[in-house]
Amino acid sequence: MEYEISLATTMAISVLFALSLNLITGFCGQISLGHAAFLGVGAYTAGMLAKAGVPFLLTLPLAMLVAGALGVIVGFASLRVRADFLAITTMGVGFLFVGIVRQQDALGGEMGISAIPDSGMSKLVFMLFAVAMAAAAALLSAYVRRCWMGRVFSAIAEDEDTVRVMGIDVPRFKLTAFALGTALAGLAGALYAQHLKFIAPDSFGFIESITVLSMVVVGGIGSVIGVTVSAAVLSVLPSWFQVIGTYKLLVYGGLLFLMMRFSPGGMAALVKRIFHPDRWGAK
Amino acid sequence: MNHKKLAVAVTAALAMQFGVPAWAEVKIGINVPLTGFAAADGKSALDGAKLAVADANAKGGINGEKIELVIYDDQASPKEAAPAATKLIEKDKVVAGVSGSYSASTRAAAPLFQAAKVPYVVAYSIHPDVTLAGNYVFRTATMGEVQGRAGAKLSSTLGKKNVVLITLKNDFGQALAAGYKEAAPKFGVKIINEYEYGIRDRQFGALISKVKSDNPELIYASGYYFTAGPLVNQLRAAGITVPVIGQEGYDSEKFIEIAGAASEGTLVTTSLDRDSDSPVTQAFLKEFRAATNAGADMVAASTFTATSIAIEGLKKTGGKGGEALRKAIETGTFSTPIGKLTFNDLHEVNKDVQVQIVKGKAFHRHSVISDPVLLAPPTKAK
Amino acid sequence: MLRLEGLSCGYGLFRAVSELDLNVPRGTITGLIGPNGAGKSSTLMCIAGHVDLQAGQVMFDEHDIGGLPATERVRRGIAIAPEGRRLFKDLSVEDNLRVGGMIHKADLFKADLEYVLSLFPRLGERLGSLAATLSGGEQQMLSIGRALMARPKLIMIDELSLGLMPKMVDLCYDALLRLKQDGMTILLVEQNTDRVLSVADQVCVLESGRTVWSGTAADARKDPELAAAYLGLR
Amino acid sequence: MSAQMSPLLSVGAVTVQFDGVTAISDVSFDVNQGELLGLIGPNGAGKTTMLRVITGVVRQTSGSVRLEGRSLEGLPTHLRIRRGLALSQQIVRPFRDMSVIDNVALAAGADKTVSPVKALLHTGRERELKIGRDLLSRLGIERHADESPQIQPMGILKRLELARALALAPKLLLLDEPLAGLNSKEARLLADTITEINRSGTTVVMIEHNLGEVLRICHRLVVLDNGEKIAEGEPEAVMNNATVRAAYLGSGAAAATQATAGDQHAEA
Amino acid sequence: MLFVELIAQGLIQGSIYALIALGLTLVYGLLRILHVAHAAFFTLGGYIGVMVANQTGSLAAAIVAAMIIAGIGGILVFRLCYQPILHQPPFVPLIASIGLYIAAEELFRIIFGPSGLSYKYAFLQDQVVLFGFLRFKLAEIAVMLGSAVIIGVLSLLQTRTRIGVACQATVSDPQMAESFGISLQKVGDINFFVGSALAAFAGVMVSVLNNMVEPTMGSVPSYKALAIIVLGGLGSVRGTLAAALVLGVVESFGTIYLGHYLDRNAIAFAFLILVLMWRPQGLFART
Repeated sequence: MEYEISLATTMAISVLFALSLNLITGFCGQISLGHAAFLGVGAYTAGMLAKAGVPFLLTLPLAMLVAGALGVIVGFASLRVRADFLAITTMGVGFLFVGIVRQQDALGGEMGISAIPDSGMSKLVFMLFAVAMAAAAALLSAYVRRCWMGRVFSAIAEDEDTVRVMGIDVPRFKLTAFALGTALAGLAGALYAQHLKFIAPDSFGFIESITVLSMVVVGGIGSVIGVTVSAAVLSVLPSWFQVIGTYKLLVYGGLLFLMMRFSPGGMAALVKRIFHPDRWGAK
Repeated sequence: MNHKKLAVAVTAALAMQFGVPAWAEVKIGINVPLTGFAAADGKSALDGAKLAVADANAKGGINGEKIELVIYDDQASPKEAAPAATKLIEKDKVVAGVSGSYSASTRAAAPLFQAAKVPYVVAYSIHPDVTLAGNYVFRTATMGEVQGRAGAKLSSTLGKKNVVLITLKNDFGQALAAGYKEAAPKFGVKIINEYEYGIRDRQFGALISKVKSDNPELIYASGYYFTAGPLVNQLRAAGITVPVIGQEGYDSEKFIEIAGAASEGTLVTTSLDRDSDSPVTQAFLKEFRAATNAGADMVAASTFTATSIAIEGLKKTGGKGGEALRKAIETGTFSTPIGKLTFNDLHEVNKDVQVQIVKGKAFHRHSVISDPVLLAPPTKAK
Repeated sequence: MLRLEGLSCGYGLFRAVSELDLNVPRGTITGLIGPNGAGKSSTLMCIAGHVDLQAGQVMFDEHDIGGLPATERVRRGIAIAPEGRRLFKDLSVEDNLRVGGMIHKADLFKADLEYVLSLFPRLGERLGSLAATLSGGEQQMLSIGRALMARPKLIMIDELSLGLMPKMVDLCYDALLRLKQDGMTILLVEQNTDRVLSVADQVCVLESGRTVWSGTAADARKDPELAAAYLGLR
Repeated sequence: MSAQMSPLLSVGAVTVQFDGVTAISDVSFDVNQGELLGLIGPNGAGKTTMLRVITGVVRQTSGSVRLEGRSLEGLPTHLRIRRGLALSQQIVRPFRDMSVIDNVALAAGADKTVSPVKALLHTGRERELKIGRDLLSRLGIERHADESPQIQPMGILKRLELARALALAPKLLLLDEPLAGLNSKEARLLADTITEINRSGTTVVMIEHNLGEVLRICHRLVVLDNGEKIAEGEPEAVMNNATVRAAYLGSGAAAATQATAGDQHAEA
Repeated sequence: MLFVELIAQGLIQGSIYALIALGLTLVYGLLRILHVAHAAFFTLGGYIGVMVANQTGSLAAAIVAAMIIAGIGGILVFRLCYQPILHQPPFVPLIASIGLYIAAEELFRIIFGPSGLSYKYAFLQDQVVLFGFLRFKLAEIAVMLGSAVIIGVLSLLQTRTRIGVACQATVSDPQMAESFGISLQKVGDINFFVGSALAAFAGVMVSVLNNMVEPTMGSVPSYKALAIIVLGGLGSVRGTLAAALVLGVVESFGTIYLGHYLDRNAIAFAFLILVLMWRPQGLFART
């Protein structure tokens, strides 16, 4: 069972992480290629605090706070640059995070931090806890969608200039999206640190950012269910793919490409197309 | 090769699915980076491990039972290594584990093996935390700090005082640099400057210009053959002729191939002595070439060694894992291609450091650093 | 020469023009007028092949060209000086003209260039300048000149006088008349109704994507209702 | 009542320059409470730029804009809107991912979108949907309420744009070519709707090319040409102004226009 | 003296960046796609270069072969992978491109093995001393001169030939270019051919410099080139050139004087972020 429990924990953390990006990119339309930095901020904050003797459950809100605060700072960048420029700026933020952590001896530098004290929960309880957090994030996402904030977000995603002439303070809403999304990423990071008990800068680099973005896009950008499913599947795909061993990244990359090439709306669109073919046939 | 790998993996997966009884074969698990940036070392490691298994099986296996190697790719990433290790322990029910991977992934896997009480023999990852995971974890490699200290001693042996450090910015490079810096004062070696570079860097022009202006007597540069090859080549092209000391990361024929003529004279502190009289070493070198059509490198030798140690231990316990195997490895003395090995109380190896020099496009023995005090690995006490 | 039969066009699900009939006889100037958003520009862009043809036919020289790509239409002899001019801003005036003549052999360039410069001598002084640096009037001249370089049988000009000083408008209209003398067929979209009526042989009034009136320019002037509703108020 | 005395919006000596080119030069005018003001002029005269200065999208090089006597200087667009402006854009820009009614309801929820916290804490929108439906029916497009804007013809979209602006319950409604793209019947109907909106208390500034309708419904006109104000006053007087006719109508058409304009105005 | 050397080294690195980023700019200017998979042609160039050179013993043949094959590969990628998804929101081609790149990198590893290949012959490894103190490998000079010549010839072709002018016109306004008989597909083909061939040339040169090709050699260029084209103002050829050289020099000095605080990538991206916060449209964008 341990193996399944471990996989389920990984899945839950990935779902949480992907949903956090979905808030920013899917809901509010602000693309980010550096989201793993916030996973890292959360993981390092929680890891360092745990090593300093702070109880696990207390590390979570603190990790969220730190990640969210940094998220707001990066959010300011989104006020200055847009679209492709924003994509590359956030990518830069990711590299900057890894670059800075690497040089901090206090953070373990290149060596990372290991032997992070245990939460005291059994593996099963920790898994259930992680699943509960992911479920909470999914519920929060679903709620945000339904409340006024979600309406403003999707309007900003479509046409922020028009939102402005509707008297809405676009910058504050964007910053809120960044704060919420990055705080959730921080929570995912805290769980990640506790799950693996070992963190190093390379785990929060460009590849991780790309992976989480592809989870969101493959799931269907903005779709809570789609992103949840795709994050769950993509996160354990490499483990399932052990069977095809050396070909697994080839298949992964290929699938990513084929998905975009033949179903640009991701899984959500694919499912819709299968179940409501007539709606698409018209086009 | 790949088909064979595929077949093994498929068999493993099928075995898992259909619950083939565990006693049919003795299973040893290995995590190696088969994809991603470390794939080249992963391949060497896997070749070494497979050779060890094939050797043992040819000699009748363990009590007549065949040894099966269960292979999982960990991409040298902790995130992939953790589920791989759990799967080895839980699904494949391996009696022993081998790490043919880097420190990051090994550090994530080691506590899991420890918790499951499955002995885990680590081949070439050098981070101190690995063996701190607990008493089921063993390491055959000389730790980074130890090798760094050996490097400092070698520098002074060569009569060089002013040294520039070029450090690979990862745990391997930093551990080496730390050891070197720790020991340097003892030998009157002065570090006049230190530079760092990333594992993806291949162009060192700017750094070399600065090194040149430092005018050192010796360069201690950490790295792997794929970074060290271009680095040494570019150092020589820039007209820097002072000796370069590298470490076991250099220890691959690929280094000589990449650096070309510039590699001549490069010194390397490592575990594998190609000119060793030891029949075990010579047999390994020969068999490896026969099996893979390529020369063995340090990674292959270390992983071969780690796998062999697990197998030797299993022979003693009659295929039983757990505590029996742990004790067998703990107390055993092993004749391996990298020398006679015993483990200390922290399960680190006590061994000499081999110094190899590139001469005539091949590694040859330069000297052996034998200094039990200087080269003492950390113990539980420390 | 050009005949639109029941032309409907637009973007995606949006329909900009519905069932438009229009006949542009050879050697004439036809004016297409109507308020903002009436579908005049969409009509031109549809003829040029850039707006989806949703129904109807575009007949040119008695061939249906409705399904041809834009690149092919210019080869058949239709060139456009579009709304907003859309010059290649980073290219010099000369290179803009070169692109205009891209479908013809390079050795025709010189002669064609001379013809355009004889129409718009002003461009000759600016041959080396970047198109972006031209004044509004010069840009319009270049836009027309670029279209002429394609040696078209039909030239379509959108909003000829938009944003131009009156003197420039005069220059451009003089050029139109000379083109007509030289046998060119011209389809002109214009807000400045007065101007159109002064040169056009016939006009077609569009409103909200439909033709509301068509006939000769002289008739248009005489029709009081038309003048009141669409023309005079422009 | 005192509001009747002072103008609702006051534009004072506004000049706008882009890269050294003057788009608007020293233009001043007032908009009185309850007025329906037409801002007219040929293409490129600076009308849309003027509107953008008022909404704060473009910053004036010099001059001032005051709403109810308070300067709007330095306020970002959204705060100006919250002060009581609303803009119906020339190129309709509905949110295509939302239904028609959702578009209007979003605007009607101004009190809930004033801050992210408020927006997060409110889900219900019965009130906004009702306001939306009322507005849609007032503008005669309630039967399209639940459809996607993507499939609507221009006439509906223009009304949607207007409904969205009205949903902000503005003191001053700015309309940028509301009638463009409509046929004469549609234009007439929408112009009537605008009059009605104005009668029910909303002050309106309207940029429009359809002079027939402008002359029919506007109380007063401001005419821009080449970035300068060339006339201001009662429609009839303005249209008889020689400068306006020369710059704006072209010599030949002026006579016809004059007559027509007179007719139209008398009719209204 | 060190100062001059660092600048020279920065320019060498910068000209490699320029060669790679140029193709990316051509693609971006035309299609508005962040073509991450572009770096695969850099790697492909390296592999073809090594293999052809080891077979024929001629570096010139290797360069020509690498450029032609990569160029054709570029056209295929354009037609098969991008053309069908051009009208999707920008992240769709971006993710597709990333998927493509991952798959390509793996394909190189599976086909050519994980440990990479080296040249059998020593090409351009001789040393050259300039002005008495500047010392270069011949290959380094070749990279700089090669890049300068290629980029120079390219810009001549672009401004002096009808095809070049047609390409420029298409980038400036694709629809109008079509209206004058220029086929978008052909211009796309040309841009992808030229861009991929340039990347392949860079790949061969880098493989000569390092005497090594490896499956992952494109991973740094894959994102560094993105940073460069953004720095240069997205789609501006001249901006890209300048940004590549500037970044090369910034990195050259950065690794020496900031190396203890930030790694090379972080230096590059810190510079990028600073520039973008100051000029959100990039260093050299037209206003």
